[in-house]
Amino acid sequence: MGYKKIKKDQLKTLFNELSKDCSLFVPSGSKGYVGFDPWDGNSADFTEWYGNTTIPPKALFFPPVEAMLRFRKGEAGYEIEELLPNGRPQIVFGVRPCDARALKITDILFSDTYRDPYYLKRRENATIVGLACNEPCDTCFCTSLDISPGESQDVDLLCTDIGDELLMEAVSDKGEDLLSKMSGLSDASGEEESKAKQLGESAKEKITRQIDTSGLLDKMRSSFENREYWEDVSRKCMSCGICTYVCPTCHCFDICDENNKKDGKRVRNWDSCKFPLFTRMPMENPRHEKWRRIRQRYHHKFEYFQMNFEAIACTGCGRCIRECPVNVDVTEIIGGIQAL
Amino acid sequence: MIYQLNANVRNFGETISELSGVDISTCYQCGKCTAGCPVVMEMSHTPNQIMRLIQLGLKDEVLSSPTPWLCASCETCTTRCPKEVDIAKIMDTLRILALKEGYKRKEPNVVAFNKIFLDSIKNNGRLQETKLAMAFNFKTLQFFKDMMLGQKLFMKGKISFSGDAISGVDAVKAIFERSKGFLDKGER
Amino acid sequence: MENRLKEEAGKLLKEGKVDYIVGYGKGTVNLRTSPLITNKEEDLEGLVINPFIANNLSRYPVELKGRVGIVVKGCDSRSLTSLMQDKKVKREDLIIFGIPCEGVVDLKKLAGQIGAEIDRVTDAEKEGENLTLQVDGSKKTIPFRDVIFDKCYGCEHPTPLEYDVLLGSEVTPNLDIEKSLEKIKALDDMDTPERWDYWKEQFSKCIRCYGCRNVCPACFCERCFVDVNMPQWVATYATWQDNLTFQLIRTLHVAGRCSDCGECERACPVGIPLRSLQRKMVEEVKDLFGHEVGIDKDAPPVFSHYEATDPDEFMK
Amino acid sequence: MSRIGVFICHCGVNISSVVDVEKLAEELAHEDGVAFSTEYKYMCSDPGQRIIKDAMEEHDLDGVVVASCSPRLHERTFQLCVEGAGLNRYKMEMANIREQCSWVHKDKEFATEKARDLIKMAVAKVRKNQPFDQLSIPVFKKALVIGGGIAGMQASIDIANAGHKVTLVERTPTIGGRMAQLDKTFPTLDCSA
Amino acid sequence: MEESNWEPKVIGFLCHWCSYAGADLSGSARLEYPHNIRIIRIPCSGRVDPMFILRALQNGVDGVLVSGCHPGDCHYQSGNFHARRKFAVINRLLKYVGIEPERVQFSWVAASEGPKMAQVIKEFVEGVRKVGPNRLFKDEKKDGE
Amino acid sequence: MAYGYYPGCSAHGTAKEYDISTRKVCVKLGIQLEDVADWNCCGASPAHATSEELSLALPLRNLALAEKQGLNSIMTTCSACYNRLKVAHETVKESPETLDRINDIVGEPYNKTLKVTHFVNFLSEEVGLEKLKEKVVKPLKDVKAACYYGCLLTRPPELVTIDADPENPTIMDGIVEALGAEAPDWSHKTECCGASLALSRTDIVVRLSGEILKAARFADADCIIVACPLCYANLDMRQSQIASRHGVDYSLPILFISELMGIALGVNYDELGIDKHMVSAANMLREKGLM
Amino acid sequence: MVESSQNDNIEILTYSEVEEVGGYIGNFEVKIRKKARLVDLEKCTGCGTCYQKCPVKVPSEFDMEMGMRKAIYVPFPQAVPNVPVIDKEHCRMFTKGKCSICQKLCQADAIDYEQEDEIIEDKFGAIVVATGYDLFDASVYGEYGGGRFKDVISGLQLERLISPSGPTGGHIIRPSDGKEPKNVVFIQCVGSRDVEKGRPYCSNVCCMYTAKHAVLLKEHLPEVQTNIFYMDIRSPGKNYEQFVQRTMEQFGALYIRGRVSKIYQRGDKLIVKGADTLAACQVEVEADMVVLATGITARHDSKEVATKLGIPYDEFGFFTELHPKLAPIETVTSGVFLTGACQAPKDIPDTVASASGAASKVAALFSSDRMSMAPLVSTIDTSVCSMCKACMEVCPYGAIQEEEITLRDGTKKKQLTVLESVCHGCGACVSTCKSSCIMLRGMTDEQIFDELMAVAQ
Repeated sequence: MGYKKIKKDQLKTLFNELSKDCSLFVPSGSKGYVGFDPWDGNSADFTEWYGNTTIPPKALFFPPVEAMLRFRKGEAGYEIEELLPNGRPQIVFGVRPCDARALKITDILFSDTYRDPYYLKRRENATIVGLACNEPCDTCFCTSLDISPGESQDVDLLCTDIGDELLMEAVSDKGEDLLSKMSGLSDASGEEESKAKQLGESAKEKITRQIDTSGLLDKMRSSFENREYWEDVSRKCMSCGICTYVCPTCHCFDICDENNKKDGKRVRNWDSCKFPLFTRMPMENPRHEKWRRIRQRYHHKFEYFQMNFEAIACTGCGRCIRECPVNVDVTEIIGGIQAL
Repeated sequence: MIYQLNANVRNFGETISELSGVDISTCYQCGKCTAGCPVVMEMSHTPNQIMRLIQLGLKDEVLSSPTPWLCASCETCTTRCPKEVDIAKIMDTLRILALKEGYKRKEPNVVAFNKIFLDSIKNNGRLQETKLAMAFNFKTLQFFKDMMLGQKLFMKGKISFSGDAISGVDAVKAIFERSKGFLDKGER
Repeated sequence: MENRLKEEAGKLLKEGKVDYIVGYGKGTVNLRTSPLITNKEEDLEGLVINPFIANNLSRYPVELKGRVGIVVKGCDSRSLTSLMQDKKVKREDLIIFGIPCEGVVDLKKLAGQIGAEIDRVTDAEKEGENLTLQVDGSKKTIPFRDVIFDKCYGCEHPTPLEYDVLLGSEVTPNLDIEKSLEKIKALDDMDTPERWDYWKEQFSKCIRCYGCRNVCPACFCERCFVDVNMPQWVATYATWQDNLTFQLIRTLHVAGRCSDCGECERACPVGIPLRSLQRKMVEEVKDLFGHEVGIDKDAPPVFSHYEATDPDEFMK
Repeated sequence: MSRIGVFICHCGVNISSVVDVEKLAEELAHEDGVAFSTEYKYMCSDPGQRIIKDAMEEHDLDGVVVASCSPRLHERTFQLCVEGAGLNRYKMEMANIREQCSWVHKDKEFATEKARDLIKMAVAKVRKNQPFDQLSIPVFKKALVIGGGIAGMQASIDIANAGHKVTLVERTPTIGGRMAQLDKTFPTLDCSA
Repeated sequence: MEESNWEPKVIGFLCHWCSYAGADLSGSARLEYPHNIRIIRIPCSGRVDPMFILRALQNGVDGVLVSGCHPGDCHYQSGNFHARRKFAVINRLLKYVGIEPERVQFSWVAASEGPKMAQVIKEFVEGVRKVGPNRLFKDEKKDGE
Repeated sequence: MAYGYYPGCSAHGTAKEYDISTRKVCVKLGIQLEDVADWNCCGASPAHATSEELSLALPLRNLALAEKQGLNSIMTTCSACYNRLKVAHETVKESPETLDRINDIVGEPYNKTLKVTHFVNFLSEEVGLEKLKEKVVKPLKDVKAACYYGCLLTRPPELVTIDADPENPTIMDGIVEALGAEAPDWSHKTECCGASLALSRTDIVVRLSGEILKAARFADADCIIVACPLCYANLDMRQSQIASRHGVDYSLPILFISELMGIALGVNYDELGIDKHMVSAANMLREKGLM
Repeated sequence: MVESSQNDNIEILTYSEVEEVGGYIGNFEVKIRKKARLVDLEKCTGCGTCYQKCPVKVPSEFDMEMGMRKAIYVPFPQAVPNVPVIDKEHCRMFTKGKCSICQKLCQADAIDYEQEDEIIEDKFGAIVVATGYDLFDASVYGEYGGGRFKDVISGLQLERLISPSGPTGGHIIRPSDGKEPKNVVFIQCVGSRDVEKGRPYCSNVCCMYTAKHAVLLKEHLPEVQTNIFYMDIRSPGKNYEQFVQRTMEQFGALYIRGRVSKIYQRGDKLIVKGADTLAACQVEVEADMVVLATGITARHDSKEVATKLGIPYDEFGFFTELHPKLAPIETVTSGVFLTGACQAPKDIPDTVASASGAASKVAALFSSDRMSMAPLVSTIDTSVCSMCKACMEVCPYGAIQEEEITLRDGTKKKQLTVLESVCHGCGACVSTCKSSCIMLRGMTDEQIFDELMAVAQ
């Protein structure tokens, strides 16, 4: 279908139109942090200021708190009502390439032998509209993980900011479909196409932070028993859950039942391997010490996930580096392992 | 005397309590009010008897008694009552109620005095003592009462027949109009 | 200053007087510093002291086993003293390096002033009343007091009250209480339901990452009450109701311990104005009991004792 | 699931005239964890206690809630009652539906509703009650009597005569108190010394 | 519950030694007070954890009354003094976050003060009635979605 | 600063000399009095015997006017006026609902800011006995002045009393002693003279006033000191009636406290208006060398 | 008195005050301040020379200030112990710094001006509180002269006048002029049944002691006329009513039903203005003497005593029993018992009965060596304790202590523990513990929470 383009000042009209039949999410900073919020009919200027969100798009598919089912004590035992998502189509606009990749990664997990209906139902109904990065942040290191800030195969539709206009390219059938439904578009010229490519290239060059993934699997394995190393790097960690909660690929959750004798619900909520109580057993905590918890997180991302699913559970979005109150830096830790 | 008590025995007392804000059932008849009252020898019912009669619900007996009209409002009873009963306030309430319900005046002079006094204020804003005394004597048909005294006062320059009215008379009149309880149905 | 610190700290490690040095090192993100905790002499070269040393390090000695040499600013030192009152650290286990502090740069404020340029700042220094920045090779000056944390305007003890080595000379307080309490004043001026709606909205954002709790030096419990499940005081998951309840109880728990270091608000990834809660309680505790946090290390914690003359008028 | 018995007392008519005890007994039987529920005229009486003991045996109760007067009055009575039937005394709770319900409220509907809540609260509590053994502490057999007036002197003499040591503390220089000031005492007009 | 026939539901945490006994005394003296209060007996006002108050409010209770012995009269010597410190701060905090001050009340009532207990409960329930049902923690939407 | 002054109706009639001497004395003491403009009658006893609202509204208008005038206190010499003003003030202070109700009736809002005092406690509190002593030029040596307080200055004690002990007030005694006179302890300080029945049941008044005179004579008093026009009216003006009814002519001079002060402070006898009394005080004063 | 002083099991500490009470039933730890008497109890022979020669005269408290005593004195001749005490406030050695007459005269060398207060610490299993009462101070009755009239006296003052060992040697005379009274008025309910004076209760004893006074007065002065103003005659004790009737019938007392409104002096007479509500009239009595039947009030310092002992008191300051019907002697503090008028106005038979009651409670408690106690105390979950020790600081009993344990691997660990017998179960530690690691048995957070939830939903 080729490249299309839309004037940025037309975005508002476009969004209003799109949001008629589906839930549209766009980046917004109205709450004091940046996240994907339902389109409020108003501010479509996110392309101007937005680097990346604080809370990754995973929250739209795997919300921080989700009631899974409701139960009620009836005459003949408990009656159970499953609380599946309503299935309304969603469009998420402005997802960065790294986060789009992250969704692909979590897709693997949630559609493995156990197919998670809550996540997948939302995913199936969602169209991801990507937005290429022209100005990566200084915490970004996606290029180390085979992600390019200017292009993405993980989205359905990719936009590139080329000045006054957004260039659009359908990547998947869903994207094709969406593009065909959009009004106010015009065909893009070849010059504009190449400008987009050029922007992508220059963005790539701006990214200086990196990790070296070559031979990392072996290095990780051998670092497991290196207690001293892990103690050293974990010392400043405060054991909060910020890095895991802002991580686009972290997906650990806890399930608990809330009941008051007669009725109640089962709730799933985010959990973090940084918490001392994480996966606590009846008698003992497998990772009582902080360094064990830190080790767990990096081993999971760079070793276990790779072993199980042949992918590294990190996309170089840099959120964990940016949000950590004490500046624990994944690139530093992985770099340290490589240097061991 | 025989009085008959029926189920409504407490109604009158409750009415009085409500009007006066003084709980009538508090009185335990110690008689301290009577013991200190300066005018008790003129009274047909002593103050504690009045309290008792109210407790017994004997409305007619109470409201036609001269006792409330003889009360000098000196508040000795109220001050010393061990149960903190405001007896003076009850006397006020009885007077107002008796007027309102048109009971026969046992002390007509007192009623007349109060009326003339207030009329004077209503019409002038202030009390004019001379006119008050004259109007009172006229009304109560005691034309020569205190005649000698009046003469002497006149000599001392204490009696004047000119008015001492204020500019806010209308405001004072309005107060009279708006105040509740200022009812006199005349005698029954 | 930096050199003296490196020298003294090195001596302490070498002579075995301390097991760890806790100070600030350069961060991996532009302008930021990061806690530097080490028992190796060679790491001490990385120690820095500059106007970006935001972290409150006083929490670390609670966890570390052994004797600790620690670098503290005014507010941090009061946290540390409060921890002594709570018997979480012992004065004799600490060698305290005090930094007289004229304020710490709030990077969010700085970003607000210079925008994305913040990523390109190559050097930053405090020169007199200004912060001088090198951006893309050119020099840029910003009034220092425009970009420091709100808490710093209300800092009555910028020089640590408790120290062994003072790095530099004492700083006299440069108070602008009004500015420091601006947000609190705005809240005070609201009517009751407005305030509730405000906090309700703020706590709908909370994702319960516990960043606020975990960075807080006054939150030292082995087990936090949120993790108690008999009874389940607070649901483990993040609904605004439980988020708010969690934070209110946390606020009560740290009341009388909070030195207004502002770490909770700085850590919060979703921007909840937590300092507006905590600082308010600092004011209230002072007003009610005349108690100031972290002044006297030998005094009992404010809720472990009482005066017969404590305020009573709110009681019926 | 716990097996709690709920025993609602009428206290003559003290409770039952305001609280619909029959209705409550009927309703509470369906409450979670309640295995048995009944009402009786005087729970504290012998027959009342018998009802509790019998029900404990018959329904194998592991917790007892007595809804009656203030625990300040009869807590011990019922603790001993359940202990007599083989249950630890701390597995009994009382719901105060007299002093704090039927005696202070007139509206029957509301009072009954409140009584139901109070009993439900006691049931909720007793579910988590645990059995405890009594502590045993030594008794130091010496008494202190404060005040050397007639009361203090008489108490001292009686305790001393029972064979125990007494210390009598008097603030003034002499014992005797007020009574020493009296000449004679009524009605016998004895001298007071 | 329907707005029109709403009746406040309030919890009273009463110290066993004073206020609870005071409430018993109100009973013995047949001093009527609003039925809306549900009393939980506690050993001492010092036993009251702020959590009790917040959890009660969060679960839809319309008001919480905490009552202990007068200062200096604590059965356990100092429990109420410690409690008073806590209450003073709770009081300020709740007000600050926008909880109507009428909903949470602290009082000193001695065992002999039956009439005062009745009066305190009466005034408290009236105050709660005035501010209306506790919708503080109510959600507009159901959680989960 | 000026003190609000409420003279009351009698000051313009039967108790002219009280008003005259009060003003003189205040000048001597350096106190500036400012009359409440356009004041109205306080309603005295007929008002509260007729309507509670009236009995509060009439005095409250005066208080509202004084407040409007910018005064922060209001002083009156008449015990009855003081009683009514003070009761009204205290009543509305206690009950905001009553205040609203009465404000509506009066039409002028009263904001409860005034301090309501009687001349006597004004003297002892605002002026002070020490200052009074300093100002005395002619000490009242050998004068035995029985202070008569009556009912309205002391009752009901919780609202109006000017003294710690309403049963045995001594505040006036203190003033009189400051002037150099002797104030004997006597039995009828606070007994009622029957004021409100003065015209309607003169017989009662004559009896009660007679008992007061008798008690004063028993205490060997040279004169009775009053602080109220009504007490004065009964004790002085009715003395001849008492004499004929009781068969005893007490000839006991009745002096207003301001008059006694005037003498001690050196105000000219003629300027005080003492000659307006029915029972002449001239003899007594001459005997004591005060005239 | 003599009986108690001669009993070997009784140790009498006069001129002493309880300073501090700690511990709990069976194990009270008490500090008693033995005030400096300045006279050696052991050496003094009770000869009396010292107080005969002492130059300082002070109104006697014992004689209700109707007579005088010296600065060194024995309150009354039969005092136990019969050893004088020096009143520092008035003794010239202390006011002026010289005198020492008594010391010089004392043959036994018992006077010691240097003597200091002594603190005795002792352990007790039970405490009986018998601190008694104060008489109502009638001076608040301004209408009765407020203490200005010498011949208006209180009942207890009359007792001293009648007493053969009293200031007048049993001769009843008017305090003002020493004349024998002819016409005496008694006023009852002074400081009793008087809401206005803050004493709404009945003092229980005045009706009867007034009747007794009327009888004794008549016996001493056959010419006297007694007039008794009363409201109700309360004589429900055994033989009491007969006694009252005899007072009227045989001893000619005139009972007048009504209160007195005013007393004033006229010459040497007291004019009593009262009412007779039965005759519906005012009564005026020209009396020589008026006796006020002042009521019983709690001791002025009863609240401090209560606080020391941890027992509640009512609005008037009387100590509150555990239950008015079922536990009239026990208090909320186990092991502390009440007797006498510190609890409520009581007459002598009631007082003696309650004293024996308290004694039997003590004896029952002492009947075995150990007693059982409720185990509802705090326990600490040391695995989650963060050792901030806030609980230790708020515990009023010091029941929480630090202990060191040895773990299985041989390492030592410090932790906190609750001493069960010392803990009273107040729960202050529980609510102080921020991480909820202390539990109060029988009143756990969970239980309270469940109770709450049972109503909340």
